[in-house]
Amino acid sequence: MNVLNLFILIPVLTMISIILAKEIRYVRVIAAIGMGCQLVLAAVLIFTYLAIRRAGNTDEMVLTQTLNWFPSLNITYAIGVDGISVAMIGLTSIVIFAGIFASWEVSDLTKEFFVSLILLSTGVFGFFISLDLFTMFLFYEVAVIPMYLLIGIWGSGPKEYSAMKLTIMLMGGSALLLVGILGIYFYSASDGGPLTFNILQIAKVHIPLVVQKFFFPFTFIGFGVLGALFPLHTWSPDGHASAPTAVSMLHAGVLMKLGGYGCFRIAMFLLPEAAHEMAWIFIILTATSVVYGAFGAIMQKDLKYINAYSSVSHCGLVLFALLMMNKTAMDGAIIQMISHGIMTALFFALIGMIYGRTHTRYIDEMGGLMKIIPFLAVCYVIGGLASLGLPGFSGFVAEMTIFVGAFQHADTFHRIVTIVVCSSIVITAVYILRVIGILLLGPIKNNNFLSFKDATWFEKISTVTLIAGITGIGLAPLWLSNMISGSLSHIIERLTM
Amino acid sequence: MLNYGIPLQYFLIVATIMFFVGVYGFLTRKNLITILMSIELMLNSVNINFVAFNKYLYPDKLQGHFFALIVVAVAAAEAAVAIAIIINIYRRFSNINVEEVNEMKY
Amino acid sequence: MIDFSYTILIPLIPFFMFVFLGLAGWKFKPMVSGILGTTGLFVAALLSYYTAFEYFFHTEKILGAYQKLTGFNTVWLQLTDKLHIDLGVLLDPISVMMLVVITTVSFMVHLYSLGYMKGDTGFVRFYSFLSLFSFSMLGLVVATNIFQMYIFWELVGVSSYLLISYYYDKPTAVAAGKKAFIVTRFADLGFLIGILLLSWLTGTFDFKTLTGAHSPVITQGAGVAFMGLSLMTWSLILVFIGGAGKSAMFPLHIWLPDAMEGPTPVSALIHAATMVVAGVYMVARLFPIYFMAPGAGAGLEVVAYVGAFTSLFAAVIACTQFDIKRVLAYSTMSQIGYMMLALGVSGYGGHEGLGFMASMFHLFTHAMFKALLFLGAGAIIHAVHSNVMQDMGGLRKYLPITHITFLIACLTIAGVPPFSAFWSKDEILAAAFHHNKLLFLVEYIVAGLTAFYMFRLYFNVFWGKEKQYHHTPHEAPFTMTIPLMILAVASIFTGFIPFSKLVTSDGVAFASETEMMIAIPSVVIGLLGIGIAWLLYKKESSLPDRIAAGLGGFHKWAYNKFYFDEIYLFVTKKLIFARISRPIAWFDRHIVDGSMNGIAWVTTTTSEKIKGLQSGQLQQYGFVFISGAIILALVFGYLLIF
Amino acid sequence: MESNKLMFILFGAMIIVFSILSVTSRRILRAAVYLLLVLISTSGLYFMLNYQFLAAVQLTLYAGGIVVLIIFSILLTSHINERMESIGWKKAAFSAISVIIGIILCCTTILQFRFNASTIAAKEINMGVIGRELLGYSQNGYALPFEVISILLLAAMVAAIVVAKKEKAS
Amino acid sequence: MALSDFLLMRNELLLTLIAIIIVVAELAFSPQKQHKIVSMTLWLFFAITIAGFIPAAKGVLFGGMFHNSELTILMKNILNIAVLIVFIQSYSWIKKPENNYKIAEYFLLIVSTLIGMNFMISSGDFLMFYLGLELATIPVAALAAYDRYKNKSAEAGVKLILSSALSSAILLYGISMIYGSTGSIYFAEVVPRISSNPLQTLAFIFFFAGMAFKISLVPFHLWAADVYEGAPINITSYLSVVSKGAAVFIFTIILFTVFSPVMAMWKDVLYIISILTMTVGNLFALRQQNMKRFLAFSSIAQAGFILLGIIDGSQFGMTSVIYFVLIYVFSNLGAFGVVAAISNVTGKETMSDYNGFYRTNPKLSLVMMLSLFSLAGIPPVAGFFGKFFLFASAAHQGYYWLVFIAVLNATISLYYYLMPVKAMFINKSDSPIVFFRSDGMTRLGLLICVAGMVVVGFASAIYEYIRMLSFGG
Repeated sequence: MNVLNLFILIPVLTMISIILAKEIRYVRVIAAIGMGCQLVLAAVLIFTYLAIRRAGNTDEMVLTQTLNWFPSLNITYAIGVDGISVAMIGLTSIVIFAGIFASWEVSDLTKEFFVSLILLSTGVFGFFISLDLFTMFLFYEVAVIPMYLLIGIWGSGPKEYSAMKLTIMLMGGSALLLVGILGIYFYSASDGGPLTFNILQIAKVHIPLVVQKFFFPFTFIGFGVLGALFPLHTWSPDGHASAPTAVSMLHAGVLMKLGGYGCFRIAMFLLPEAAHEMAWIFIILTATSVVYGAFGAIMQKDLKYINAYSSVSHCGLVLFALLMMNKTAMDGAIIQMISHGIMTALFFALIGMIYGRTHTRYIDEMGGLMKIIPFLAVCYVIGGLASLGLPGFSGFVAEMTIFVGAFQHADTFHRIVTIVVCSSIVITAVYILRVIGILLLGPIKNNNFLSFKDATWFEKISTVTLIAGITGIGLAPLWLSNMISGSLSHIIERLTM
Repeated sequence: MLNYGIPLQYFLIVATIMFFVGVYGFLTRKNLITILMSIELMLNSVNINFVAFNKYLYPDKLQGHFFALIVVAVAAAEAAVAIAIIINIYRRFSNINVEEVNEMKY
Repeated sequence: MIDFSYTILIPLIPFFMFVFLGLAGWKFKPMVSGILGTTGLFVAALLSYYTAFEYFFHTEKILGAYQKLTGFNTVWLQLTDKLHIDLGVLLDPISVMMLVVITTVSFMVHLYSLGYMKGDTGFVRFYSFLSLFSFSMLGLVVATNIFQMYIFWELVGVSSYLLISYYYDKPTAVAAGKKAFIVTRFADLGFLIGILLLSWLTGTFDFKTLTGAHSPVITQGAGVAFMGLSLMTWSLILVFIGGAGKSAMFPLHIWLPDAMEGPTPVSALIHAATMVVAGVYMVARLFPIYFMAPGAGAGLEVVAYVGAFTSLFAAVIACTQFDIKRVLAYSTMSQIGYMMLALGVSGYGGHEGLGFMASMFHLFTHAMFKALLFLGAGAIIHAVHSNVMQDMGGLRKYLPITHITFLIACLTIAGVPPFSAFWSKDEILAAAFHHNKLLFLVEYIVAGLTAFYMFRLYFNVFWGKEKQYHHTPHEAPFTMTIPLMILAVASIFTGFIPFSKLVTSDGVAFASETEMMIAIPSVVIGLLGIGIAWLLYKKESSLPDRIAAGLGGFHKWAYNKFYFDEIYLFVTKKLIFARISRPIAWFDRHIVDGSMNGIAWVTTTTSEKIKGLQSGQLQQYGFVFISGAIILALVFGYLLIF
Repeated sequence: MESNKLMFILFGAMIIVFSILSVTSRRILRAAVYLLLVLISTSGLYFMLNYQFLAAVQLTLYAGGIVVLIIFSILLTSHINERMESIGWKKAAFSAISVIIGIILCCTTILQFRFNASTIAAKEINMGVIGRELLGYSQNGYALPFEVISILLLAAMVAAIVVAKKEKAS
Repeated sequence: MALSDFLLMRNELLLTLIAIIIVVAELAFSPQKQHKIVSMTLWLFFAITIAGFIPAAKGVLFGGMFHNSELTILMKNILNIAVLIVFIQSYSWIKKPENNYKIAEYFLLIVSTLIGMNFMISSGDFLMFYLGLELATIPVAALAAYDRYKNKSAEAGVKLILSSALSSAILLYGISMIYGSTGSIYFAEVVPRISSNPLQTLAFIFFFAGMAFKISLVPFHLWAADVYEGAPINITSYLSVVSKGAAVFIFTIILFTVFSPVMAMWKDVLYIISILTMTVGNLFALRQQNMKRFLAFSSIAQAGFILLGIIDGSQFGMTSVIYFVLIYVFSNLGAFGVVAAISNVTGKETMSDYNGFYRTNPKLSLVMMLSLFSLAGIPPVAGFFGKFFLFASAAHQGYYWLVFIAVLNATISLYYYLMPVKAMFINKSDSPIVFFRSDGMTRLGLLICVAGMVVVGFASAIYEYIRMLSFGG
């Protein structure tokens, strides 16, 4: 059996076991074991993939499998991976693994919480392994909808409002996307072949430019909403602020990456000419996103808002880099997705842990946490440094790849925008250091805080896993970069067609 | 030979006017029973259409004729049920003013 | 050929120390960790000396020139087909010299800190950060390519941040760290864009390719592109902005005085001897391209003028300050200004490269005597628990070793022969004199000012009236005094190292002689400065205050550092925060988000408004029904013809 | 010929006038009577067209059955002399406009259309033919509708009962 | 007529047989034993539903008045299943003492309307179509007024019977014009003579209005909400699922066959109407607090989505429509089933009563959630597939802007479908509905719905089967 199927099967089995679990305390153990398996499996997949490539296989996708599903519409269950999806799967399994541990102490409706969480991750895994637009879309929606319950039930603050807003906006995005997908499908026979949902087959077809230009905005914006494309990002601050820890982690860490992934795997890859023609609009939007998000973060008082705006900025960078449409920039975009995924998950995990102790997320009400909970504080500093693009952490690798790649563009417009975007590294430093300064350093503001305990063992597992991810990529990025760029060449080839 | 000196359209126009007078009744009468009566007017006008068409245009078959016949029967059934329900309304609301039968709205 | 691959160990040893102490250091007694860190640096220092020895005396020269040797190189990240970021060790005269400087000073500081930081709660943290810094700085100087330099550039920045904010419960320290990081980060943006531009023009990051004397890449991007300068020039100016930030050149200097909030050994290591000269080092590293790229002369002009101005500016401020570390900080700025100026006025090759050589020479000597000054200041602070001159006086009795070493350092910086700085400063003045008389004049005045403010400091602290001390000041422990003595010796004798034979712009040795024309006046003005200081500060008197009052506005201006902090504060708080960031935050919440909520509002309001359609009136239903049918029939029967 | 025209004008006028009266009269019982007159006139038209059977059905079932039913229910629910409240002018006006537009629309449409007058000989209509067709099960046989309408009538009967009948003692 | 001819009509005949048995049983059983009719009918109906799946021949009876094909059998089977579920769900309600004296009537009326629908679907001419339609409508009015002692129920009855009479009058007028202009009432003979002259357009619009009334398309939908709210819940679910489903089937068939010559015209009509229907249905549904009324508007909006499939006018479109109706049966009945279960036990029908429901009755809440998700088109439940194919059908014709508006509407609809979910799962309540154990039949009914919602989506064989039987206009 194809190993990829396990990525769906394991979560499903985990969910079933959780539902059947007799006692609440088994629930999280089962979840941890299940997602642990998933993590191991992801590692296995990475090695398998690298081995396959080393063996000289240069197919666009490997480990493919196709099952007919709705034969009359040519809908198939088609799976397969390339370096990019392998990387994204790796990211997902790290984040969900850490997420399980970060939500170890969920006490209200525990079973339901873990089931929803794992259902969400099933959707994400499914999305990344799908090669068929239909199944991809299906998994996409599976990934989005549990969010509503997760935020609504286990969230905090104006959770109903945020949950609804998030769900509606994302579903609005998927509405656009649906139009795009249908358009692509019905023009997939432009060369006389059969209609198909299969990405690889569509990629061989030349869709007329007029058609491409009609559907490209639908598809790109559709995914862009999830990727926090300015000005459709506003679900993100509210959503993240209200979401429980693990959900913020998964959402910012993984779900937002679905947007970026979809943008190039579907919008740009399948509609390349339109992508070329219309990129400038989105380049301006994403560049705005990058700078705007960073500036927006400076003045926030709520930790989660800061991180949410920072996510807007970072995810904007992802889309920006994708639109640069050269190998290096896109390579950087993918690394940025992974890097930001882990990093922001770390942030949200830590914010959750801090909130669990202080019961406030307003930085003005906290101070001097370094003295009280040094472990978490140090982790936060590490996350912060990674976020501002310090070498040795993944953020730097990603950003530099993006900047260098984007700057290689022959067009002056692109280079000027790149310079604008570069300025975000300063602004990022400003808000990160501001938070660190106020939150962690300085004198202790509230003496009640003195009674806090530092991280528990499960919190340590959660954060250490993520930090390992950040530094692992940050110190030795070459293998990842090669894995991704190897797979990008097919896409670039089509984009520059 | 067949038109009796009267064009088909005359029948149709009479029927149409009758139909819309029925509609007018439906839209304006306050008493539920009068509304039902308006409906009977409409059904009746349709029957004139059927019969006239049948007679003038397709006299070789009796389709319109039988259609009208069936419509009469259906109208009777409909009226029976409607009246039963109206009486029920009368029991519940103590009157049968259509404007007061509006517990459910918006 | 000698295999230099072991040189990779020089940065790696501190790195492992950092990781080890960071993760496991808290398991040992603090002192054990400290000694471990110190030992690591000691080994690194020995390796550096060995490397220097091997490099300068045992490698083969080609055409009499020291070669750029790659001790170690590995591809870290492949960006494009041509561009790749490597990590490696590049050995050439300046990098080898820097290895020596860094490991020496760092080792001294490690050693010194064993005493100075004793008993501090964050002792282990301190050592692990010191190791991190040493690693980063070593990585920076041995960079084989400009991107590696940038990587370590960022890392030294963050280590500096961490060490400045070392006393993290002190708000001023936190603020100072933040300021240092952000200002340098801003400068780094210029550096980064410069790198992007440079690599785009030349298609390479590699220093060897970039700075090869006859490298074809140098001529890339020569055409005038923007505001009268070529792209290449712009890229070099942008890169220089990065250097200016790190080296606290005007107007990016504001972080350095504040950085004195960090522990004094840190100031000595990072903010005096090593990191702050990174900018100078970078310009030196790229010197060939600065000099040779067509039209890039403007870049060097910028370097020279910025350097000169900063040195004067900082010297003036230094004369007015009372915090001894701040005086030293401004002095550092001033001295780095010298180095920058020297690079700016330098030519390339042989005697033309005098400025280059002088700059490096001064960098070297400055590292020694400035580290000594800071460590001495640390010893003073250690003794009196205060930073401010007014709290000090007559300390020469209590701190004999400190006193002597401090005096040596002061004489050195004042340019009194035969102390080392005399030689190096003399070369700089000579280079400036041959290049640009105006710049020479500025530097000449600065030399006098330097002597004045240093001896103002010296007399205030060690002479003058004794103050009321909480407890009798006592001499520092030997772990602190030993480094002082070693550095004092170095300050005296390093001036005799024949730099023009070893570290030159093109690697070829040339003969340099002391130009009496310049040397004698400079010594004279130095002595003049000392003399004035002696008059004013030897005894407690009201004379200085009166002079200050006489200078009026200017003194106040200088005392307040020309209000640069206020300007920055205005720009950040009032402009960026209040005029950009806050409005954006507001805009996002109210306009962007508001329009999303507005859509929802419109929907629900419409829903509310049209509820009358469903009035519960049967006849209205009928009316809608009939009208609907009629309208549809009208539209499709008559208006739209099929 | 003339008599036919005359009859048509008579019946047509009666139909229109009485239907209008039927929907405007404020005395409900009179309205019912007007309805009855309309129905009778309609059956007159059927007679005129030689559809005697249908006319008879119209008279008995419609005029005789339904109207009587209606009159009973009127008696059950209203006072005989009760005058209904007048209707709001808005409602009347809107309805009238809509209805008039409808009439104009339908009439013009009908008048526009060219109906092809049949040249085929008319089918002889007598009770035999009607009976045969009503029970025929080939084309133009109406056995199936005939059966289905019986179900409909049964259902309608039950429906009326279920709404109207009183609860049994239980 | 041979015996085999009767086999073609087996569904109708068997249903008639049941009707007769019910009548006989009512007469035979003493008042105390009337409730036995319930299980009896259930079993009989179950048997019929199963029998429906026996393959039958294709054929035409009564000179073209009655058509039977695998497609019509499929449609009838779908309706049978729906009615079976309705019966199962009404088990506990009909057994309540206050309904004891009218049990037989309930079943008889439903069965007779079902007979009407079957004839309607199988009809080959306008007469049978009309008759079937009336047979399917008139008794329902009585059912709507079934709770005689409730004002709302009475009101629902009168609103339904009078508006349906109005609509059938208009429809008849349309049919009469079609007859007049084509000379036949047989579908097969009408087709070649249909063109888009004003009279036939007018006739079509009037005919369409009548059908739109049944399917509750805007602006012919206004009765629906009031009737749905007033009628007893099980009748409402019957109305919203079975009645509507049957009307959709025959509407599709007639459009695809009779009116295929004027397809361009009716596509435009449907274009406008579907946008109106979705939008208005959604906008009204947003504000509803009463669950039945809420579901009423939701089912209006759903009708708008169904039009997206019909508008395709091809085999694909018909497949999507039938497939969607099948899914809709399970989803809507699931939702109504839960509402009914709650209402039967507690009498509560308002959304705010549902606050905190999950914590007391998790299983019912989950069923409700799944049903609502299915209605909203959220995977992995079948509604997603149904909606997707509907959208695809419209896109098939290049109506991308229509699809766009539709998906936006689907997003709005998601908002209100989440409202009950929010009430049940998120909102806290001081006095939530206490835990109750619903009886076996209710649970069985819901189980079937859930199974249907899960299976129909993933089992593509069902879709392929429907596709095989469908045809294009």
